[in-house]
Amino acid sequence: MNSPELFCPEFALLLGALLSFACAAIGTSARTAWMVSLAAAIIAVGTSALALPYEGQPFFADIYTVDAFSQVLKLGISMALLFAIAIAQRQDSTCSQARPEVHFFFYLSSLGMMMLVSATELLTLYVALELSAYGLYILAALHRRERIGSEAAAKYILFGAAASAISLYGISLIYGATQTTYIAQIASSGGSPLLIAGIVLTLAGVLYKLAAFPVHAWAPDTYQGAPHEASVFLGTASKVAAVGLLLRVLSMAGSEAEFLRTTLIVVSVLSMSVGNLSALFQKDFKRLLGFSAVAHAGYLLLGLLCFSKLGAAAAIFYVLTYVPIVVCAFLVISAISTNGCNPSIASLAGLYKRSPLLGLVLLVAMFGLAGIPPTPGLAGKWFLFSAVIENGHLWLVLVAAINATISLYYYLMVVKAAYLAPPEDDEGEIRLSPTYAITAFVAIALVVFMGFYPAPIWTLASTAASALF
Amino acid sequence: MTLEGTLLLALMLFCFGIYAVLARRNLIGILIGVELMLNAANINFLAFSHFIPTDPAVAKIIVLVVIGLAAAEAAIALAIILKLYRQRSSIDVDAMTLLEGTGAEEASDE
Amino acid sequence: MSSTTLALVLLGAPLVAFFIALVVFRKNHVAAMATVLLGGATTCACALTLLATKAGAPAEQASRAWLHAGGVDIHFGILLDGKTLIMGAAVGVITLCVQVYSLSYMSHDQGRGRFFAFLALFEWAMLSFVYSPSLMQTFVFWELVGLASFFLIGFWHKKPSAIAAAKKAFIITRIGDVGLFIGLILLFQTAHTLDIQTLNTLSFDASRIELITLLLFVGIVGKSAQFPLHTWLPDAMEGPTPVSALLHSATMVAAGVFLFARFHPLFMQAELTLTIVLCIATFTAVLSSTMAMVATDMKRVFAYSSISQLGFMLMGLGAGSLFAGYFHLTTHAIFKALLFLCAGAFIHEHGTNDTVAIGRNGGRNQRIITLGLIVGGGALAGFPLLAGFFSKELIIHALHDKPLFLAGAYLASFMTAYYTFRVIFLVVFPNKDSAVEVEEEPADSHDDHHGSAWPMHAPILLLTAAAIALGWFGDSIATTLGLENPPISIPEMAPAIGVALAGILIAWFDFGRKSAPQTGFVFKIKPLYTLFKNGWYLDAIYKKVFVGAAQAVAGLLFGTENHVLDKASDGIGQGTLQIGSATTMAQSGRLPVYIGVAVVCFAAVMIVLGLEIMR
Amino acid sequence: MSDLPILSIILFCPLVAFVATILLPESKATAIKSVNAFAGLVSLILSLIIWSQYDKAAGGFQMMEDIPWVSEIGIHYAIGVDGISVVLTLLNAIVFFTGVLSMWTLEKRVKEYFAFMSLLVFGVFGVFISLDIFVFFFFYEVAVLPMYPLIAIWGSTRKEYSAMKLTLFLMVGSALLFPGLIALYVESGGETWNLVTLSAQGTFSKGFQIFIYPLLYVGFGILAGMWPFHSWSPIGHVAAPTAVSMLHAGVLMKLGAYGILRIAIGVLPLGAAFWAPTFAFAATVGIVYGAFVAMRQTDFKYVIGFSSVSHMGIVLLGLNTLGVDGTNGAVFQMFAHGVMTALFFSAVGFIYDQTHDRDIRNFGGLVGQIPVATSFFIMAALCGMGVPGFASFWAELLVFIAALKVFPLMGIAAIAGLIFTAAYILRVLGKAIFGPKNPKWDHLVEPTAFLTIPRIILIAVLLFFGFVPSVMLDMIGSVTGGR
Repeated sequence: MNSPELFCPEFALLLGALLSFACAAIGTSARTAWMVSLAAAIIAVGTSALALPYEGQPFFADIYTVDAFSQVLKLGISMALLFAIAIAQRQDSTCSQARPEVHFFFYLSSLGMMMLVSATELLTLYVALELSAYGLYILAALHRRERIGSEAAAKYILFGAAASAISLYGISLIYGATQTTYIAQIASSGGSPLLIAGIVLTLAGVLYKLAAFPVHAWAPDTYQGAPHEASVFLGTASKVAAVGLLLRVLSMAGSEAEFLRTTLIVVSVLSMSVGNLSALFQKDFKRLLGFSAVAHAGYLLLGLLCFSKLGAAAAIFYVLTYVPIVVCAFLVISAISTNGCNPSIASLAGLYKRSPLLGLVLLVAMFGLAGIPPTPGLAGKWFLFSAVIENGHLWLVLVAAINATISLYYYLMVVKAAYLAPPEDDEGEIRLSPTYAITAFVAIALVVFMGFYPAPIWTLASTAASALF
Repeated sequence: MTLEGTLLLALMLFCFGIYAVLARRNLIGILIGVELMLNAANINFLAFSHFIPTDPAVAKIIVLVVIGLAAAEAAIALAIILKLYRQRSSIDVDAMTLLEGTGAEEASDE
Repeated sequence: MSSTTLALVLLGAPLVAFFIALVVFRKNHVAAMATVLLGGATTCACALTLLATKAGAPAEQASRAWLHAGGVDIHFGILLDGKTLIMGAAVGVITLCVQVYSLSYMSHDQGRGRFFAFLALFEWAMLSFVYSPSLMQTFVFWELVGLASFFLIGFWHKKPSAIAAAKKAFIITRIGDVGLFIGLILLFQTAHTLDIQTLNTLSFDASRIELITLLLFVGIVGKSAQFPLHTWLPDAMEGPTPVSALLHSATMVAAGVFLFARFHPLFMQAELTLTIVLCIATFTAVLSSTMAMVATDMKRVFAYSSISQLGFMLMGLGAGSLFAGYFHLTTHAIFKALLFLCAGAFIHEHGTNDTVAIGRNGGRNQRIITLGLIVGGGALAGFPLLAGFFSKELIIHALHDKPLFLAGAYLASFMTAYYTFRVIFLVVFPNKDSAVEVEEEPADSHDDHHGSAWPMHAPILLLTAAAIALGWFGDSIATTLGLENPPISIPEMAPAIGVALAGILIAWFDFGRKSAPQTGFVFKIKPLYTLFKNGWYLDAIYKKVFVGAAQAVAGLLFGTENHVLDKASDGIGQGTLQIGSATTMAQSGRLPVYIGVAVVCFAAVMIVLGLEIMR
Repeated sequence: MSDLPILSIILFCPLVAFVATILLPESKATAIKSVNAFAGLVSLILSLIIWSQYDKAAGGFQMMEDIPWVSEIGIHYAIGVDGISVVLTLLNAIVFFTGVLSMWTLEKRVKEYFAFMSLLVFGVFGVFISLDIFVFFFFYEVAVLPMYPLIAIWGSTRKEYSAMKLTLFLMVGSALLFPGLIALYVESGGETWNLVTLSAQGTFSKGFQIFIYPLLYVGFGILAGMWPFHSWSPIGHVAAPTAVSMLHAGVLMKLGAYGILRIAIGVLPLGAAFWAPTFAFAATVGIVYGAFVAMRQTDFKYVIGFSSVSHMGIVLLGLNTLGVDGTNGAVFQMFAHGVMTALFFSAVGFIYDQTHDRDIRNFGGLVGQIPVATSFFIMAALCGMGVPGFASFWAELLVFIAALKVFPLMGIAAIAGLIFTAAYILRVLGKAIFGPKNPKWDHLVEPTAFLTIPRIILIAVLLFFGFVPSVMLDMIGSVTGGR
């Protein structure tokens, strides 16, 4: 199949981007812009779902591949987008003049991400990488409290630019080693030290997107300083895209994966350890989630470093289930945030009483991140660990599992704050808007369903993985 | 010029770029460092394309696209730096430490 | 009714009575007491019928598998042979006597319903123990009599001393139980059966049987209060006197001896064990007699005497004479129960345990009780022609070729006669002018809420009669057991009689004659007196050494738990948090540092890659 | 009847209660309690039906259900029971039902309490009946985590610290289990997680078994209160509210022992044989150590907590003998200890609810003040001492028989532990239950008839199996082959 309809999820996003740009341009209210955007996002999710079985190459041969792998991740990206836009209904932390405009950047960035997971040629990949990043850079700067917003954005973009420059340098080495930019050709070219060096350097930008050590340091700062809906988008869609990107990049190594694997093992262990250990002391909830994102990047890498179908499938499964879990966490943040202040852990006090539903959402989120059933966190870890052990790294699983134990501490501290401490006197009940309530129910339902019955998602993930291996 | 020589030149440029990124306290200085790194990569592309017989169009297209992307990136970065400058009257990287540690200090801001 | 059914009724009645009394009639004392009494009477009747009908008949056994799992095969049932029939009848009769007696003795106690319930529990456990055909069943009920003993000693649970005594009794006997338990398991591993009759026909590897019998004997030492585990029994006198009469003299403490008699053939195979048994039994008999000579508390005197008499029984059994030991077991059960019931009657009337005080307060005016005391005491002392005389003669006869132990037996029986008649003389011939001090004055408020007299007098009279008569039934008991009653010539008896009479004479000199000082000769030798009075300091030593050691170990482990194990896990947690705090600080907010870390890491990877390539 | 998926029904019984609890408004406390009590009753009845339907003569796993769950990597919702699971299912149902009744007077955040509790019970049922390693672990984690809120919210005495400590300890156990369990799957060829298949002989090489076994044993052992990783347990007991203590000691610790039996020993017999002396030693130390430490405690619940360490040591010792008798005894002890400890905590909880004091030294002569309530405690104490007539006597007997045969010295040490067990239990009885009255507590009232029901059930169970142990051992024996 070789026709424009292969490109339809991207078209849907493009449409959304245009519509929301139009809304921003003609100066509609934030609410109208949100509704338009939400509608477009629903369409995008629908199209992505419809486009799941598509396969083919809509443009020049081998530049842009539509296959099960890309389509599954695109669905994940569009779901993340939809959730982020749903959460953007409140926009408590976004500076007021930018409120109608965030949607455009969402769409732009998601478009970049979708292209990212389909790109099978290095230049396309690099362009998509940049495209997905630009929107995020701007989103990060839109916090209502401008000092932290612009600082977060400045750190994000400068670090990001440096990382992508390193990546580009790496790409140039890959090009030098293989005289081609097509991933498929590179993979079959037979390895050389230069190629490996190139891939390692390319990882800089890729790991940056994933927020993995050693290019992780932006994550907590940016999560904290960005508006809530930007943080959730950053934490979900970006992670999904990063997994896709990473799998594509690593596939270039072909049979010469041993050095990369060793590198990635170190990266993975350090990511989860640094992420989890640093999260132990956080007081700001969003910052805590930033570190938790670093730790989860470490878990995801476990699957990726296996260079096996099981590993890839496990990583895709993990990241797909990770989306609604993180959404749950940010939903709570956005719902209880007042005057653009980031909620601290302590400010969760009495949440169970102020809003039982939010309490439950938070519980699901924390259990999900910690990998406690009946959330899919357990199944996700289980699959990842299975892949790693299949690869023969028993001790790595032990390290990861102990890390999960450490992480439980701070997740439980959050639960404790929400469930044990009585509410402050002046804080009354939290009223949720219908959108938030529906989002909460959908997210919980998704999480619990996937927790009890992971089979459908696993089927998706494993189909996706079999497109690569 | 040999391939090795050109690559070495690019590497040096790349290292200068990194040095600028790390050592400059001015945000714009850092941005320039990044540009240097990008251009180092560009030189690499051209060098490989020149010295190794292959389709010469590829490298040129890449370089052109990258230049475009770099410009766009610089635009966004400058916009953000400008915003930062408006609030703090400073673009010193050492002043950007509002977000750090446990995140507890954030509450005392403003 | 077949004898098996009869035995089932016999065993079932007290159990049913126990449950009904404890659960159903929890608030209705009279009904509870009546139920238990009914059960006791049924049991007693059954036991006597069984004795009458089955005596001399071949042993009969009925059992059913209770537990069959893996290599373990446990049968519960009934064994009817001479030993069980006699012991069962004794238990049945004495229990009924004690129950009747308690009607009056406990008539005003708040918890008398519960008391009777526990008596029924005890009776059930004891009889199930006695009639047991397998060692497993024996052990189960061995434990349960211990439990009943715990509750009955601690019956007055508000008295800290009673609770302490109950605790002590339970724990010390449990030390013995552990030995028995291990012995039981070893025996099972060796013989693959616990059936008593089968076991007794087997012969074992010599070292194995020594070990097993020794372990069994550890259990016996605990239950029958032999040195070194005898210290619980005197303290057990904290319980109500009927309990002392039933459990701690007549029946429960005799369980150990009964067990020995049960496995007599096994013990006979173990030379070394027998020697140890004899040593311990003789030593115990002498040891506890010395303590009895100086005790002022009437119940304590009898308690020490129980220990000593149990030692006698074991001496007889250990010397190889099953009949001697068993006969003494039977007679002792009767006359010691009698003595305790008498002591209880005195205590009940005068509100004191002190023998001297009871005498001065007019103890001898209770004629029937005093008669019981004299007859029982005489039997205990081995006064010719009373029950204890015959059985003791048999034991001494059995020891004739073991001069050392024989000497011990003479010494012990001399002291027995002395301390027994000391009690009798103090009650019968009180001397208000003597210098002896009363340790516990009679209770002032002479409360008149004593129950009617007959429930106390009837059992005492019955037992008095038995104590006089039982000695003459040696032959029939021997027949029932399937043994011979060896004839003993008068000259053989002479030394023992002489020793006993000498003891009585000296007691007369010290306590009985007019203007007797009423302080014994031992009292004049201070060091000995102090030693005996304090029970040879064994209690103190145990407390210091064993209890102290256990406490010390507990303290050590307690400290380990709190300061090592607990701290270790907390320490790991704290350490993790410390590292976390460091990594948190590393997130300094400074962009050049962030990028620098990344650059350094990538540079490092590239260098490693370079080295890898060069290799 | 046999067509009904009875195991699934009993499994989802508490889950239905959970959902109902979530949906009911907080204000309808009685309705919430009734729903849970009803679920408890239903699962109790169902577990009795399972008991009666299980064909002991046929043995093996029965009432199996097998539905592909994540079929691509061989995960099946495979459930089934053998004699051991039947016993433990019954135990869980008993403790669930009596636990709900014991908390009838709860007033604080009723809805959440029962939600977490039913979730926990759901997990426990799942563990006992699952035949697939993933499903097993899934339920295992479901069962463990609700402990945190249950203790941290409704507990007492350093509750937050204790809850966190408990959870982290158990998660460290899980961290060991992760690699251990998954390695089984991978090593066997990555086809199946089914326990029955994996237990087949010759699946794993000896070297592999010896390598993996300690991971599994210690991982599960932590939950079973294995010395020296037990310190979470007494602390957790002390902090937990009554019914949670009941579930924790009564059922949750059994999950660990069950895991050892079913997975560690069941799948890796050669590894078990290699490590048995080491772990038997640890178990023996636990028996004696627990008893000694209990001797010095002043808090009722600490005493019981350390008694659990000691009694679970007996279970672990039995398991490590790897023989029929030892296994029989261990499973029996799991059951007996579960019921007994539930009774213990139920009795102590009743006293604590009224007095808000658990210091043994502050009590005395309680039997004179509240004879009925204390009689429950006395019953549990007798069972704890291993007095014949109570279930644990037989259990301990079997374990000791096996231990003395396989590890004579440890067996003797363990049996000698009985003395110290008696010492610490009698110490509590002597100080708090008997002795002179403390007039401070004269106002205490006896439990209402309703509150006595759960305790009476527990006592009845203990006595029933104490008098008729063959009922239990026939069931267990259908697995161990010792009938």
